[in-house]
Amino acid sequence: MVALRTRFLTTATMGTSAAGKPHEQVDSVAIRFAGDSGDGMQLVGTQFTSTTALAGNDLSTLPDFPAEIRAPAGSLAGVSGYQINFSSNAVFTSGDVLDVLVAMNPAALKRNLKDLKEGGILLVNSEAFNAKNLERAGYKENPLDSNIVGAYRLFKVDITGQTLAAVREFKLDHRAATRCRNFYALGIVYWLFSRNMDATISWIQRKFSDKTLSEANLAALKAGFNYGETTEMFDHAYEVRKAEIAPGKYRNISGNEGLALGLMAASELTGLNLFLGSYPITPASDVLHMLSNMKHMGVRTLQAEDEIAAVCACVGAAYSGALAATTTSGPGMALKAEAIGLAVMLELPMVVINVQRAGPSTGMPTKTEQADLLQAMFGRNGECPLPVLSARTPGDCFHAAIEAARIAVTYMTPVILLTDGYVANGAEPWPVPDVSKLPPIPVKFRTETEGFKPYLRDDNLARPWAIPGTPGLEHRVGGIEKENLTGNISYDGPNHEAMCRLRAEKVARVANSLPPTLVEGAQEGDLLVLGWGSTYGSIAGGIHRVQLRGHKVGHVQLQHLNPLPNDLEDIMKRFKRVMVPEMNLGQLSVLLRNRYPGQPIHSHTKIQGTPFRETEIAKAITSLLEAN
Amino acid sequence: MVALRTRFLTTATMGTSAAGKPHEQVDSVAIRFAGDSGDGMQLVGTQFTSTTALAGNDLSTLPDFPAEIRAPAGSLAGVSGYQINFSSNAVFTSGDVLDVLVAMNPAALKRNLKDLKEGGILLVNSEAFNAKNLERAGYKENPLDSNIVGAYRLFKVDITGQTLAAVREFKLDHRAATRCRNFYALGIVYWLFSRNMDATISWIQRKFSDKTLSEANLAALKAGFNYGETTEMFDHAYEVRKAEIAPGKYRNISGNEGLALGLMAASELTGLNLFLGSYPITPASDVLHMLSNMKHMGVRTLQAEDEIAAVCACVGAAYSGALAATTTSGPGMALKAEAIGLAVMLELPMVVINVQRAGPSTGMPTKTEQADLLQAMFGRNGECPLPVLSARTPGDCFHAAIEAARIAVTYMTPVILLTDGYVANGAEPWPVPDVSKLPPIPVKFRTETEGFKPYLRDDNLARPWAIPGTPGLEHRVGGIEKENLTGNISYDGPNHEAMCRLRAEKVARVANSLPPTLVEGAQEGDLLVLGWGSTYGSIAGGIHRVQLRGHKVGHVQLQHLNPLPNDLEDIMKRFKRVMVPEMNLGQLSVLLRNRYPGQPIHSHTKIQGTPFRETEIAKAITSLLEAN
Amino acid sequence: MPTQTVYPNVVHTDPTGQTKQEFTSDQDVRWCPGCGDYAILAQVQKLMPSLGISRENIVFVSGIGCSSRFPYYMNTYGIHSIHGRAPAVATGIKAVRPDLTVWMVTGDGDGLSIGGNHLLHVLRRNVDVKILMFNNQIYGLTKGQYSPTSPLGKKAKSTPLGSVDYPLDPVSVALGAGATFVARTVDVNVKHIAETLKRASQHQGTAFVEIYQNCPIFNDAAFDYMTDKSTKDDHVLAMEHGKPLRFGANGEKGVALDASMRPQIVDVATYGEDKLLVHDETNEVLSLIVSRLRHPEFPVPIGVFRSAERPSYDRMMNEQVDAATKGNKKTLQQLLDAGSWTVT
Amino acid sequence: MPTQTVYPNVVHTDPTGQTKQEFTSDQDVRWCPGCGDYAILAQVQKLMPSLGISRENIVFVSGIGCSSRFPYYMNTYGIHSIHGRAPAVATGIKAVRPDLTVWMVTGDGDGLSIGGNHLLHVLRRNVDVKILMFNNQIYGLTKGQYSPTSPLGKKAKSTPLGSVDYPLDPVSVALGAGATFVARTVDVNVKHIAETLKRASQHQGTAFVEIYQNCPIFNDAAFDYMTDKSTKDDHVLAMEHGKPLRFGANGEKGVALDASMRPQIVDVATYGEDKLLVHDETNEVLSLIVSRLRHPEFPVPIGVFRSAERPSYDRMMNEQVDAATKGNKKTLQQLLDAGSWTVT
Ligand SMILES: Cc1ncc(C[n+]2csc(CCOP(=O)(O)OP(=O)(O)O)c2C)c(N)n1
Ligand SMILES: Cc1ncc(C[n+]2csc(CCOP(=O)(O)OP(=O)(O)O)c2C)c(N)n1
Ligand code: SF4
Ligand code: SF4
Ligand SMILES: [Mg+2]
Ligand SMILES: [Mg+2]
Repeated sequence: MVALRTRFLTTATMGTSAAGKPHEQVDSVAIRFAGDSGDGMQLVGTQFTSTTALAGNDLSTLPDFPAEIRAPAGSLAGVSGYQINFSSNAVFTSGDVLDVLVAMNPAALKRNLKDLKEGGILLVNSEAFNAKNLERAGYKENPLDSNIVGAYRLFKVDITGQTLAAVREFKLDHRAATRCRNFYALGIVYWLFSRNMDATISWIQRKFSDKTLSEANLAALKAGFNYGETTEMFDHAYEVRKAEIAPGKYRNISGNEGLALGLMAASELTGLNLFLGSYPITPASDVLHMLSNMKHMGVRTLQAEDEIAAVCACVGAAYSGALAATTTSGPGMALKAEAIGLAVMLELPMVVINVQRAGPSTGMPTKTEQADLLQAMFGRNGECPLPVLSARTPGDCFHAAIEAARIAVTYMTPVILLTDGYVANGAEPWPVPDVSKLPPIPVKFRTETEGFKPYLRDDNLARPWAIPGTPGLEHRVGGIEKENLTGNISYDGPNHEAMCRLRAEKVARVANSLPPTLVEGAQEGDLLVLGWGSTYGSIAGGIHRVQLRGHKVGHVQLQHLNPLPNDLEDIMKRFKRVMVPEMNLGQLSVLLRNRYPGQPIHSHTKIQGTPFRETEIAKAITSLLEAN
Repeated sequence: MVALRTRFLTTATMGTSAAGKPHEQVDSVAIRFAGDSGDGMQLVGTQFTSTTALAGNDLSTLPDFPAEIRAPAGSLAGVSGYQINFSSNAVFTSGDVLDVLVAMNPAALKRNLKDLKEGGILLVNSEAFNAKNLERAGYKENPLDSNIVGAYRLFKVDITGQTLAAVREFKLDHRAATRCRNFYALGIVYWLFSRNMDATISWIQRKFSDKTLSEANLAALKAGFNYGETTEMFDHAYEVRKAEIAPGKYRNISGNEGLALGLMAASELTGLNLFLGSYPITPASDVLHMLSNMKHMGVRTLQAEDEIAAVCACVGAAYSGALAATTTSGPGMALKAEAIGLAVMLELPMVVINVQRAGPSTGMPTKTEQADLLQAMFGRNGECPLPVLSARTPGDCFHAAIEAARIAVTYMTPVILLTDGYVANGAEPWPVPDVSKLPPIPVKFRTETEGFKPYLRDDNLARPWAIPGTPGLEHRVGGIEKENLTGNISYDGPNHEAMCRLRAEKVARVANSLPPTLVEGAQEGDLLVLGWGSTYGSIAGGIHRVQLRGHKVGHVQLQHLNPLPNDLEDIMKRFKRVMVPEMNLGQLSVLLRNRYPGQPIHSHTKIQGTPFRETEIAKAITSLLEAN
Repeated sequence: MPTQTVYPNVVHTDPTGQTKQEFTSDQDVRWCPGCGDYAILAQVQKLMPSLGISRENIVFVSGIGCSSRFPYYMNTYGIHSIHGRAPAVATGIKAVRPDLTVWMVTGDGDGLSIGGNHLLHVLRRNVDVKILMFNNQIYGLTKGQYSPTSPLGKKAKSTPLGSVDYPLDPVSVALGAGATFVARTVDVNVKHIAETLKRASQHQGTAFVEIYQNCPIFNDAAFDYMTDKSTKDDHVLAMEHGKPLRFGANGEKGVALDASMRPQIVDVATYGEDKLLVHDETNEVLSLIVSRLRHPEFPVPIGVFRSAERPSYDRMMNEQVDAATKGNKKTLQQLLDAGSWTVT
Repeated sequence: MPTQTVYPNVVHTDPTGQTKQEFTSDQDVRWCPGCGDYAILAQVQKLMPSLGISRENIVFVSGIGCSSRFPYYMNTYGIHSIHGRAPAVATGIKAVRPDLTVWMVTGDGDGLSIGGNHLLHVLRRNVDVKILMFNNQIYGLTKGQYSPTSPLGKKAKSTPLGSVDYPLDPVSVALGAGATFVARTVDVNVKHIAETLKRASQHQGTAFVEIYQNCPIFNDAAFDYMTDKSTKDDHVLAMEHGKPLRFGANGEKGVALDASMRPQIVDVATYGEDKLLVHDETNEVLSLIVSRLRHPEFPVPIGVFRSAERPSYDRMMNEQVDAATKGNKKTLQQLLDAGSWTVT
């Protein structure tokens, strides 16, 4: 994680490829495959990722889906991209700037060229740069003939034509034949990075039930690889050596997969049946899809009529003894507010997951953002406190889901877990945990009738979970203020005050169950960078860059946003300054300034629907340190 | 307002009543009529209020409705109360402790006795203290015979019996005859405070279309008065002299009336049709009722199917050129969040009124609270800023509604106005404004097609209001992020950041249109008490009490909570300390600490469903000052 | 990861011999004197012991409104949820606990104003919940605004000049949603309530029962025409499965379709009983025709409009899960391991 | 305070001579190639000039979904609102601006899942809005989950083992809500769309039109049985007012009620045309019976199920306001002064 990192093409050791062409060793590469929605870019991206993981690189990926379902072919709105950053050292994010851009058509070039670094490799499908596509992309003249591409190392390949030639023998119709071209492009890139294609070859063989199609795609893949090897265009290939990765079992995981698996693990650890009530919404829907596919694991999913019904069904399920969860994004979260308030009042456990997207209102559904933190904290009527968590990486989503469930059932409270589009769709290699070693989460339903009171609390201030089917514990709960202990309706003023403060105190006590906060980098010194959620990689990468220059910079990435960790104030005090980068207009800062009035907080914000770049963080840190 | 005030029975000047009994002059009296829901307490309360206002006292009133629709007769849940605080000096609140309690039955006694001050007058309907009623109220023995009432000046009157006797001649059935007893009680109280009964007499004559009923009630009223005059029980009456009130036209106004009238005034001042989309909810429903009764004034009201539909209808109405408003309380506010976000995105003017009640969840619908401030600020997904206002008194609701409308149409934004159950149901004499002197609110619909862009902004950063029916300005708006100026859909990152900051800046600029903030009391010194909304009276009264002791205490009651006034920081700096009393767990404090990080904020909170007492504020101030 | 038992492994009590008293909670009932809700409560409390289900296996769910206070008065499990959302809460219960018996109480506002959509969906899904909609054609708890079932022109707090919205008919809405059991009864007819609730309790799937209920405070006498001795015979049509549609003091009137397929009231003696419509709870066409008989043109039908069999959502959902888990050999660890590689 | 004119006092343009082109906005249409939405858009754009209403007086309102992108493509006023809420937005527009012509576009998810309640209420109120529900029996925009109109057992993203919810039928729901105009058409039958939209545009009050629409990406061929040349004759029943219900290549089949009042398919030649059901848009009984004819047992009816006259909500509301303001002499000042006294 803190290993030295050098960028592609800066460190170079030359070797020779098997087939004779020299290959250059580089430390780190960021590549993006971009094309039309129909071009299969997500597919080749994930193939390249698997191969790269197997090759032992550290890596991080990010798909860039078009906002439109399927915009017209060749249009800017229809561009789909897949980015992967891989290295022989630690990888923090999916990459700031691209070393390689593969552009399957003019629109893909137009949308993505700005992210390619000067001198970077630009591989284009020259055939697609015809008059029609140029017009659709809004190019007046062919950029390949202009100095727009002058700053890059341009490789024009007639990918379509070459693919058609490669698959001719299979006699596919034109459309099917053309659709093999993504594998042709992948073949070229495999060659370029000296990759072993075995994994992809066997994937193609498994995947295509149609034998002809399977062979055609294989042919295209190999033809692309051979093209790289044999043409004069590329004078050498590159190689990114294995990273030093702790031994163990790894898999690729996206954040949404992490959530789905984490909820299932929580179900196993608590011994409770998992129930998901959800309503589809970008970018959260995949959690619903994945869990719906887990009926064989005993998971029950309800695609509700709307977000309100989804969370209300969770109220019913939680009351009845299930581990209830609901997943959504911003607008759906707004709709759930009233019912979450009910769950707070009923003191029922529930995991509410908001995979944040850019707002306000419908906003930019496919873009990432962290602007729902204050909504999570305060977006309900009345004093309505609940724990709020976040997840920093795709793999962390797994653990955050378990932690959310732990808090929910231990404290009998709904918990909000915030992830975002970046962490949800991004993927990384993840050390697979041994389920038998995960700490169990003890849950005991109340059965003793003796002394039972629905709102009598334990040491955690949690009330008993007494579920239907238990003789003698019949009781009614509701959203009206309740009398302390008995839970009967009460309009008594001092009782109300006591209950409000009890509910707040219960949530505050969650902090007592947290492990010491991890400070990465400097443990004291000039600056603490305090982040939360998916900015983890950008901040870590940014700090990594500046620490090279000798500054004492520490990093805390908060998982728990409410309550904040007990030791946070002490940690903050060990640093001269605290910088809080957020993909919003400064929401965690609001909470910090309220909680630690003395502490000077420097809010650093960006709200563009995309993650921070490591360099942006580095620059912000530097200018803050230099303002010293 | 800042006049010296002495309490009932402390300053006493003896005189003689017309009928011969001596009367004592007192400065200030707080009295509460309490009885069963069916006992007509609200009615005699409002009668007493009118008469008191006509007599020239300053006053403030507060009804206390039972939380239940109509709980069983004689039950604690069914107790209904009406409190009035009146004085020959300035009145700040409806009164901390009672000087007089009228209790029509045991339940009323039980619920209210705790508020009667030691030595206060306790007038009870002795007939109602029978075994059945005692049991319903949960009394094991008759409190009138115990030392429970020992600390008070108890007057037992067989009000039921006396009433029946008084109305016997009208031959009413028993039930109808009994129902006259509230007027009998009122008669006694009128005598006790040396009141002229003319207004009530003519009200009864107007109100009862049934002649017999009218005469029976008159007879009961007069009998009660005569009872006071003739019995031996009271040795003297009291008199509260006229207050020094600025000359002019006054009327009684409740907060909800203020809102309804204020919205109508805003309609007139803007020249826009008023549209109210609402869904009934306690304690906001009366605004809907009142405006529904204003069809003859051109007001259109829609009782929608739910709160979401209510605010969405406002979106449609605002887009079409109406002055759109929606009224609700906490749970309904939660439901409106998503659509308010849409209005923020569409930049359409709209007044959203939250008559706050005690939460969370269903909470205590009939009780007051201020715990929806942070919800108003942050209760939506994404960065979704909008102006937030509050009203301090019933009469101020009128002006706050106009101010909300002014901001909405001037800045093309939804505005949230927060009132609460206390100010909504409380009433006070209010100087009736001269409509012709209210400043007009200029609104110009865009009609020029030349240069029209839906999101081109004026100096206030407001976009043009171009409504259907205008040729050449056809345009589409929606909740997806929009391109600056054109309003077209845009997923561009920097554009999104620019739009987020523009929306925030627009709201921030509202501060430039605000008058200097009024500081009451000391202009600098030891302590600034900074409140918002309905705590105005309690704080003013509390400060009034401590200032007597020479402390330099200033008072700012914020109307504008977002943006905060530009001069607030300077004002805060003129005081050593800032205390922020709130009927929640410290919500304004969160905003202040965020906005003015250096400033030490002392949060003082109470969350019991009832307003602060003046003495509570005074005590808090004193202990803060003494902690110096 | 096999399906866990979500409820504690306790010995359930024997349901036989339960009494009405045992189903009565210790909370004071907080409805106005004379409220129609009392009669319904009494009938429900009376019905419960006869179901053969122990108290602990019954859950009452409601939204917000006078009617929705109902669960507090039942000594069973219960949730007094939020306005309009009871169907969703009930669905959540049945999804994870098909073993429980769930009853739901709602009002005309709770169920058809704010909660209309959830009602549609619980009905179409056919979740095994018994729904009682107390229809007083008014918002009681918020003190007297017109509701979606108030007649056109209704003068109430928010409509001083009369409402301009056409009412929804709960039975028609339910049939439109594809409900499998739809019935109507009226608060004062305790025998009829009892029978109707019994029928509802026997239905597998969603049973929807509209109960006309008098609100003496805010909408008094709304149903007098059909409860008043002097008028009720001519204004109430008590449907019986397999019987011709007859009404009137001596069943002298009947309902038939005229030549143009429009319902008409006929004199049975002259028209002939065999030409009357014969009620058939299982035939949607009949259910639909009778559902559109409306006062004052027609007598108001009470009884069961429709009763059809169809597996319930919760049953199918749980069968799907059970079938899938039965064959499953996968462990969570295996799921986690999917697609993994090992770094050495 | 008299009713103000809320719209600027401008000279409206002459609606005659408007072209389809003028109703086409400058935004690129963003549906997938082959999406059924294109055909509907084209028909709507073609219809508009014939309505005799200037562009500036027309508002298109929608919720969220592929279908709900519709307003962006119409060069009229328009609101692309939030998911499910378009009926409420449209109601707000008509409440204050009955002079405007409002069309609403929604999907099966937008209109019947999250927005079901608003749909019920706009229909029962009979607000003068033309509603087009694009029913592709799938959630398009969120990439392929089953919707409330997907058939039971539908395998889609969130139901890999098949859905266990019974679908809602939009036409039945609309009729259950008391809709005054209910019709169904299908994307590929452009002539039928055109006729149906024309009829809808002429209706005073809410016109509800369900349009079966193919989503080639996530639910391809869902309606092939009724659009495919080889099968459509046997699977589509084109209703015509006053005509017997016949279908088949040569109208050789018909629909009649059997003795037990259940619909059946009959051979016209042997059964006799005079015994077929005769469609009557104005008779609710007929509307209801045909609404329940469902594929595959029956052919799918297209055309107008019901068309009834009833004053619209917006008209009644505005008439009430107009009548009240007409007689009014009260000023705002007088209202403020009510109950006032003077301190001197
Ligand atoms: C979100 C929300 N909106 C509004 C209310 C206020 N409210 C409570 S009950 C009710 C209507 C009750 O009518 P109905 O369902 O017919 O029940 P009834 O009281 O007549 O039995 C309303 C509007 C609320 N509690 N919550
Ligand atoms: C509050 C909210 N919840 C969920 C979504 C996500 N969402 C957008 S469109 C849609 C369903 C679209 O289905 P349908 O209405 O049938 O339209 P189609 O795309 O099929 O035309 C959903 C679930 C949203 N935008 N807002
Ligand atoms: S208000 Fe009406 S419905 Fe509510 S409890 Fe009273 S009588 Fe019953
Ligand atoms: S996803 Fe389906 S409905 Fe949506 S645009 Fe594409 S084809 Fe049309
Ligand atoms: Mg009701
Ligand atoms: Mg759809």
